[in-house]
Amino acid sequence: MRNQTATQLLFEMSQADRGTIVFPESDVPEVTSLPAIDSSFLASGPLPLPEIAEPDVVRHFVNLSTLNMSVDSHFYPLGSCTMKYNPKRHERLARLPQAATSHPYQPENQIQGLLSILFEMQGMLAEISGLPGVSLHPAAGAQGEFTALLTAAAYFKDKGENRTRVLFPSSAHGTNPASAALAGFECVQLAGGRDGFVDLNELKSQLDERAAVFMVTNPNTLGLFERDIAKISELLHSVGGLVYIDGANMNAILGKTRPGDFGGDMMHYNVHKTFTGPHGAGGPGSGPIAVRDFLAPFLPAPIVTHDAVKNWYSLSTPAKSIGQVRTFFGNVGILLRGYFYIRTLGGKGLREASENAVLNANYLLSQVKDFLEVPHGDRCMHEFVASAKKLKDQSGVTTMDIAKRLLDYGFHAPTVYFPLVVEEAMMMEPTETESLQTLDAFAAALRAICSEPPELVKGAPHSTAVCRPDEVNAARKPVLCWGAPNC
Amino acid sequence: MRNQTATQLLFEMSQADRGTIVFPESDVPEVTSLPAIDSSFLASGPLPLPEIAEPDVVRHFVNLSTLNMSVDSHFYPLGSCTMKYNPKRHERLARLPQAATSHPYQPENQIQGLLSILFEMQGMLAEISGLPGVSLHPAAGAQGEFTALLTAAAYFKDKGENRTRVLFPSSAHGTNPASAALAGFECVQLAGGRDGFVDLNELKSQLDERAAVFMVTNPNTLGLFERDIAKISELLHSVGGLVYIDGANMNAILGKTRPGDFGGDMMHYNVHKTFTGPHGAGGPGSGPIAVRDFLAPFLPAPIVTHDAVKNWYSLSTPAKSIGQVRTFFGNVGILLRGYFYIRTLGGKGLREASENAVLNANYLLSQVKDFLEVPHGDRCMHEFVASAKKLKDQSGVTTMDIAKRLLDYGFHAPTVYFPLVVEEAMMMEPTETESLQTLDAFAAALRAICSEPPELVKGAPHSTAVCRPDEVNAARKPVLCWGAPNC
Amino acid sequence: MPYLFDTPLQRRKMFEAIGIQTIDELFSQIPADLQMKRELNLPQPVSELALQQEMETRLGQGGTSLKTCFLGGGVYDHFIPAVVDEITSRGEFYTAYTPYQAEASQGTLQAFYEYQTLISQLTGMDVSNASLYEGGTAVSEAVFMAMRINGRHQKVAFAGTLHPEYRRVLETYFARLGTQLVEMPHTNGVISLETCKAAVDSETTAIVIQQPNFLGCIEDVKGLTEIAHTAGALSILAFDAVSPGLLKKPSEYGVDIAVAEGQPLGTPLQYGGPLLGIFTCRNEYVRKMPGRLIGKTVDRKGKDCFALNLQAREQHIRRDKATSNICTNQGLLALRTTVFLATIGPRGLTQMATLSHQKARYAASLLTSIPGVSLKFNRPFFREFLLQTPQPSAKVLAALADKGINVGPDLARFEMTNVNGWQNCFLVALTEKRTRTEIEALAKALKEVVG
Amino acid sequence: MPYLFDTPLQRRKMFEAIGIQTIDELFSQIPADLQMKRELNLPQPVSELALQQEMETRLGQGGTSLKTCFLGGGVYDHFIPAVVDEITSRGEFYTAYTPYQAEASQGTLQAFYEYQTLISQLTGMDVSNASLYEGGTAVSEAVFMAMRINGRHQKVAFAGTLHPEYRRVLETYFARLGTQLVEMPHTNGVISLETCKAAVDSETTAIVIQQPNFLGCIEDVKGLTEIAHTAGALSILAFDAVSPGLLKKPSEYGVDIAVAEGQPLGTPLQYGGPLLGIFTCRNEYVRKMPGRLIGKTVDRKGKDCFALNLQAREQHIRRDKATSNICTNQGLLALRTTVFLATIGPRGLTQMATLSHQKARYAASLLTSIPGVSLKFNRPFFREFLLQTPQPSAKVLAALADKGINVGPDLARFEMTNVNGWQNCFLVALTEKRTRTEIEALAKALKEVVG
Ligand SMILES: Cc1ncc(COP(=O)(O)O)c(C=O)c1O
Ligand SMILES: Cc1ncc(COP(=O)(O)O)c(C=O)c1O
Repeated sequence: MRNQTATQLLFEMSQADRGTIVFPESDVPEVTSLPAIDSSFLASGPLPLPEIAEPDVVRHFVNLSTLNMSVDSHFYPLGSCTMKYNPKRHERLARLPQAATSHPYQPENQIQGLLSILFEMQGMLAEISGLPGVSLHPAAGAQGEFTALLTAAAYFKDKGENRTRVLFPSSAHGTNPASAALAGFECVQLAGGRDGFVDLNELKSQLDERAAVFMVTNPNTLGLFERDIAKISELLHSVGGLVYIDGANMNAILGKTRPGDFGGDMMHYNVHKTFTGPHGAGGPGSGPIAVRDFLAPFLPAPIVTHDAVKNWYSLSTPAKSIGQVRTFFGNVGILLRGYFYIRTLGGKGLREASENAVLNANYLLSQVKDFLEVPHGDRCMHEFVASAKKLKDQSGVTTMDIAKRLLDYGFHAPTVYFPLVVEEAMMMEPTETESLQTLDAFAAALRAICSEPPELVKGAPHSTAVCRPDEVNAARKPVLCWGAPNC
Repeated sequence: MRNQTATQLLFEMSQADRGTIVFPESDVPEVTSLPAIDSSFLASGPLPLPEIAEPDVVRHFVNLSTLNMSVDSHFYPLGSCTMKYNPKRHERLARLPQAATSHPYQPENQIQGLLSILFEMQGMLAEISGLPGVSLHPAAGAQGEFTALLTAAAYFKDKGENRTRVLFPSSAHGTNPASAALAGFECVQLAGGRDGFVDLNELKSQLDERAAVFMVTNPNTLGLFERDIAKISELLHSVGGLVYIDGANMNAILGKTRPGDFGGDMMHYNVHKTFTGPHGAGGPGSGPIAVRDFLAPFLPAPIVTHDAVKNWYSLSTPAKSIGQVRTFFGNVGILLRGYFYIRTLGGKGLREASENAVLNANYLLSQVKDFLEVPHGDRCMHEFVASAKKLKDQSGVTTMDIAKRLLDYGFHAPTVYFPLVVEEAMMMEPTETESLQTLDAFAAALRAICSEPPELVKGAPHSTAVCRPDEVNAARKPVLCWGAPNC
Repeated sequence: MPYLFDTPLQRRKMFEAIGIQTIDELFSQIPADLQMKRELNLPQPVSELALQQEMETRLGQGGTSLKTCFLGGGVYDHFIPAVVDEITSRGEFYTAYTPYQAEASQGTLQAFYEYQTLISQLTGMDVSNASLYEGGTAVSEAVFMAMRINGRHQKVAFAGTLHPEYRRVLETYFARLGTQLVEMPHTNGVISLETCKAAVDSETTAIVIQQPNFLGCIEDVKGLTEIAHTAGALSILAFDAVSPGLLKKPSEYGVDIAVAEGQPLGTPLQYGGPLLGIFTCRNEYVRKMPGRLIGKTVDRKGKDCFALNLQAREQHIRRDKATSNICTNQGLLALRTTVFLATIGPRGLTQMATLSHQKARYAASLLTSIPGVSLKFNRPFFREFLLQTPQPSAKVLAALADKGINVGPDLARFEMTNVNGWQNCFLVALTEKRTRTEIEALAKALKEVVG
Repeated sequence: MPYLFDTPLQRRKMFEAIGIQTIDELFSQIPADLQMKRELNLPQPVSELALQQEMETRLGQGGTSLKTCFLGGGVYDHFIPAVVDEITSRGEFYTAYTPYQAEASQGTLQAFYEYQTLISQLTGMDVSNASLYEGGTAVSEAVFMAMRINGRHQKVAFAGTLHPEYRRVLETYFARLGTQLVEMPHTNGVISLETCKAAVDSETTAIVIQQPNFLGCIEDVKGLTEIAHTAGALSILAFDAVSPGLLKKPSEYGVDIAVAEGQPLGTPLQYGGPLLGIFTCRNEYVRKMPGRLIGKTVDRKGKDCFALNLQAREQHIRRDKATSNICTNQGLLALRTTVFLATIGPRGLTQMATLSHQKARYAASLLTSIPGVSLKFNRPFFREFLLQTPQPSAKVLAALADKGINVGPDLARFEMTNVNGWQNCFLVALTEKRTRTEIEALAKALKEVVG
């Protein structure tokens, strides 16, 4: 039932002179009294945008959408991404007038409702992290990292210290080093122990007065809780450094343990992961950060404060703020969805969510470990990393082949080849919003694939619109724009 | 990428004791002072409804939806159904508070906005039909027919006449006789001429003082304008009968000619066809009727009246009203979409819509007539009826086979085996909201199919989830309910 | 015009292919003297922006959104989870036609098969069709069906406690057919078995009763049904679609046909339309049923699938012998109810019914404690009750509306002379949405109005 | 909790499979002394109904919906056709992740490829990426990119007429890196070529200018760009995303990197986030670009298809050498803009820009006819202009807000000392949505306020 005509490129569907009128005629008189724009600044002609009638626009995108897998349509165990269900009620509530249509320069007295919610959100994120200073400002996790590192830098500068190095284990997500570099730090990567944990001796050997921040994801990207996290934090603090917790995996520990309690000084949340902000096929996200009290004065502006006497909410700038890392307050639309989620679950509900996320992950692990190697043991937190190395050695079937073949079975693939410390890595995060039936069906598919004829698996996917785009040649001469000379 | 687990039946997905809490706890105290319901009237236990968690409900229906063809996703040239684009702006506007949440027993002063729009709608439908008396009450076209016939009956009764017969050509839609029978009339079907038009002599021969109403679709179900319609009306009027125009095909003549002008006394609109009310996979519709002034006093209640002095809108009951044929005012949600459409196009736009509908139909006809027989000539109105009879005689490929094969090409099938007067009928109505590219692609597909190996076509569809459900055995022992003893 | 496709170039191409110079040639079929010589006299076309700005002023306020809604009488202000809107607004559902081509409509067909099953589970009845227009027409269609079953066309005995609009529809449908509509008058709010015995005889095709009835009272449906059956008549019940969450389901009373207005299960009020006609019956009557039916079957490869079933009953085949003239039905609303029930589940429905009941009892207790205000009938009720006040209800309700509270309908609206003192009586309906604060505000307001 | 799945029975099954008795065993990895001994101290869970009722009171009013919005300063109250919401609310788009598995993401990938092309058509620039966070970060990312291109890290020359929040972001990003941010002060509302010449030297990596600038005035971007180029610096332009509908597009000025806030093209205001960072540049710089890029390619069967391209630039491969740290970007908003531009087309964009311009001119003519009120700079503007009044703007705007009209921002909000009399200056922005009536109401109101 695929509709080929509708999935041509917009530009191929375009017909000159559609003559669609979109807006009303002007209802105001021409003004001649004011200086006019010099013709040398005016557009030479209309833009070369496509001309398509509304019905074909709709049909085009509706058909495109069906070429996607998504949480709404498929199991999506993409490790480290927490592809949990995005409650529809959030979408409805986010459309309420004050949420959807407030202008960032609107007077505070018109948006007290919104500000009060953002203020509550700051408090809730402080409670969940055990870190009192919260900024909702950063646009996503990566910007949260960057912002927190700038905050740390300002703190050290304020103390008259010049710390130049940021450290992280080799299992760290790419954004950690990238953010550190962006913030002007020297990056030091630790090999880490075989067992997947931070090697304390190695860490010690790298710690001195140059050490600014140690960035660690906890639970780490292998789905393991850094058992020595308290020690790690002691070590850092002993040399005057700080510990940054990458919160991408918070879905494993909500209400079970808190970064502030296990020694973290700073962290970011990914509201679009842990708190159901829809991923939107690549964003938007929201990456609020939480920090210890002594770091709070350096947080970016603006933050929401509440005058309990006047019961008045307003924006303010922390005393020694690093400034702004983006325009306006933050990704309010996503923050609200996170707020709705936390309000829906409450403390008990969040804990149960994490417990079920961990239960689902461990159950899935128990169902695959007999035919897929899981290098780091029989227990995990909310996700685990399997490896197809054995299979590859035996039959040549790689993690990528398995990932592609899963699509034929109606499942999205796990995260592949990350973390880099595991060969042929397959990082599986089922999340708590998947049923036992789905987990069983997925495990059965994996099992079947592992014993399918290699050539069948290596030829996968067979049921999708396309099969294995050539990325190598694509990178040699990139075609990034339709109709451009180079395209 | 089909997701098999998600498209099981809800009842197979159900798990006892999900324990989902949907509503808040009661916030009111128990009341003991009032008489309590006797236990003999209380439910014995909870209902056997399925228990499914919200995320799986969403995934279930999202996946089911992708098993449908629809106007939003595919070309849908279903003759007689006017599957034109359903503007998204209508859906947004229909969600406005007064439109979506008004209670039928709400005081008039709270819904003046809505009533004023319904009043305008009455006027616009009167203008488009050339018939001054309008009732927005009927729920769909068929109920419009029934209501109009009751109106006619009341009119005759009031005149002291006892007319018992309703006549219609054999090309009439099934609802015409069905509605006539429901209204207590005797049905007289006319064979009609070979050329597809009403045979005047045959009609004359059937007309006498028993004749109440002649029901005719114009343009008729062959896509031809009844050239003798004025004569037909004269004949009916000469024996004191009335002419009913089935307005299902109004999309061909908006602003070009009007039932009231070509001799119709009564008609119904299908707002869900001509005026873009979405078909909703089988409804809801809306079937307003328009009648001549002398029939207006008999229209059903309620209608909206306007007191120009007080500028006040209110509901009223015509003097000799037949009463109500349904509860409350009518299918307001659909009427509003029709209103939005008429407001968007205006008089000129409606005429252009009909012109383009007719243009598209004639163009499609011109592209298929060299390989598909079109028994009733090279010109049509908004639709035409082709026949696969020749093909069937030659290769055994039937209209049904072609219809099924079209699905493989990504097109919905035309209306098949209707009207009954054409063998192997294929009724094609492209509508005005389809582009030339789409029409060409569809014609090319039809052409290709007609020269494909018969066994390939007879085996179609090949790309759909299922192929040719067995309807014969299904009818022998119907399975209409999951889990029922007989299922 | 935003939906216009063909560009001048394309138009020329099409004209050539057809062999015409002007568009008018295509309309030459229409006799010249019948063609319009002028443009239709309609408002000038408006852009999406302008229309939206206009409609926001004309429809942006009102509805039940601003006032508190205690309105009942067949449709109610129940909560609708966001999931219902999300699913039913998918174009694949709402822009498809009736599922004639099964292979291109399995989504719709399975959803409607699930609807039929859910309604059977809700009612306990063997079979549900895929929907009728709304509750009122469902009642009349049920009577036609009863006539087809027992061949009695002379009489129908209907409860005086039936929704007055259902009654009007009955009268409109059967006036012409010479069928005698026998009213069973109520005794203190309900139909007594004696009254029923007296009304039903060997010419009666069916009794038509409502549970809870229009006055809010609970009828002895079982007893009345037995009387009908002994007289060889069928028992047709119009039930409150939410009631099976708390009360017995229709099948437990032994009725033959059970119908309902399905709006409370996931459909917005929309000023009373479109709604959902729920229609169910016993297995043995399935071939006499009106409306569309979806059946499970197998395809050529033996795969389970779904298709329209028993179409032989329908108008496009049986023509004037069809079991009904209905063609377009209420598909999208059947889908809404399917998603609604799947989302709230059995517990949700029980909660919904129980909360509505508890809040109704609380409201009644507060309101009847106001001097001069009393329950018209001192009987148990489900979620709606008839209140009597010293003043004419028209006045009372208007005064309450001015205080931002909508209550009713009042019996004066229907001139329900079959209830004495009807001018001073009105209904009060509760749903799970009404909060204690709102209920207490109502009590306070009514006190001010009548006091 | 509505999203909880496992039933007691299923739980037992899972416990057995894993080999545990209690859920706590799974958390034994967490040292006991680090585990929480109490429940998180958060509000009690609320049902969908209760949350909705609460939010309708807290968020149901306000926004730009009740007052008339003449607010500008980077984001604007433009019209968004219903099609945009309809498409972007499809779960297949908004609940998918970044298109890592190309075969399961062709819908997203093609849409983003179309986005990149549409943005190239809008700007005339060779390449667009698939989005950055928003306009402010896009400016800073552009400067980083310029440094990668010409290796100059010492100086950036930015216009004093740059959006003050863009400026703040620049300061935050580069404060630590010792890069010198050289302000080019404006002369009567724009940057003079002389000022630019004086500010740019062989250490300058790029100039950063805005068109129209924050004060509403139109800069000589071509001239400034030439100066930058002669000094071997790049020209970075932040442009108004709607302006190419009326004004020259960035490429026509010869700039090297053009960025914009994409919000006006189909994204609701949402109190300033999420927004859309538009980022474009010349072909030769593509491998130095930040952010994700979608490329057209062929699959194994030679079929055209789409996939992420040049990922080697990104953090998950290049780690600390990446061209940016951005991972999650603004996908859904890029989709909104894609659908928006496809829906309104070239004519629509021209109309949108022209209407905004005409209405701005009409508003300016009315407002400046009020005694004491004048254009701060007597220069041509696009759709936003800086007004000066006798009183402090903070007071004036508050008074207007009380009359139901929002205008601004005022320069006092940013302490923009680089404009003299800044305390009395504020911006007035117009879009196609503002009607003549609203504009005249504004003039009337302002007259009352200042008079
Ligand atoms: C472990 C980890 N850290 C950081 C990030 C970056 O977060 P974001 O994509 O929100 O910028 C991610 C997201 O992929 C992640 O998985
Ligand atoms: C010619 C004709 N008449 C009447 C009808 C019945 O209209 P409705 O389905 O709205 O009841 C139809 C719809 O299929 C039709 O095509």
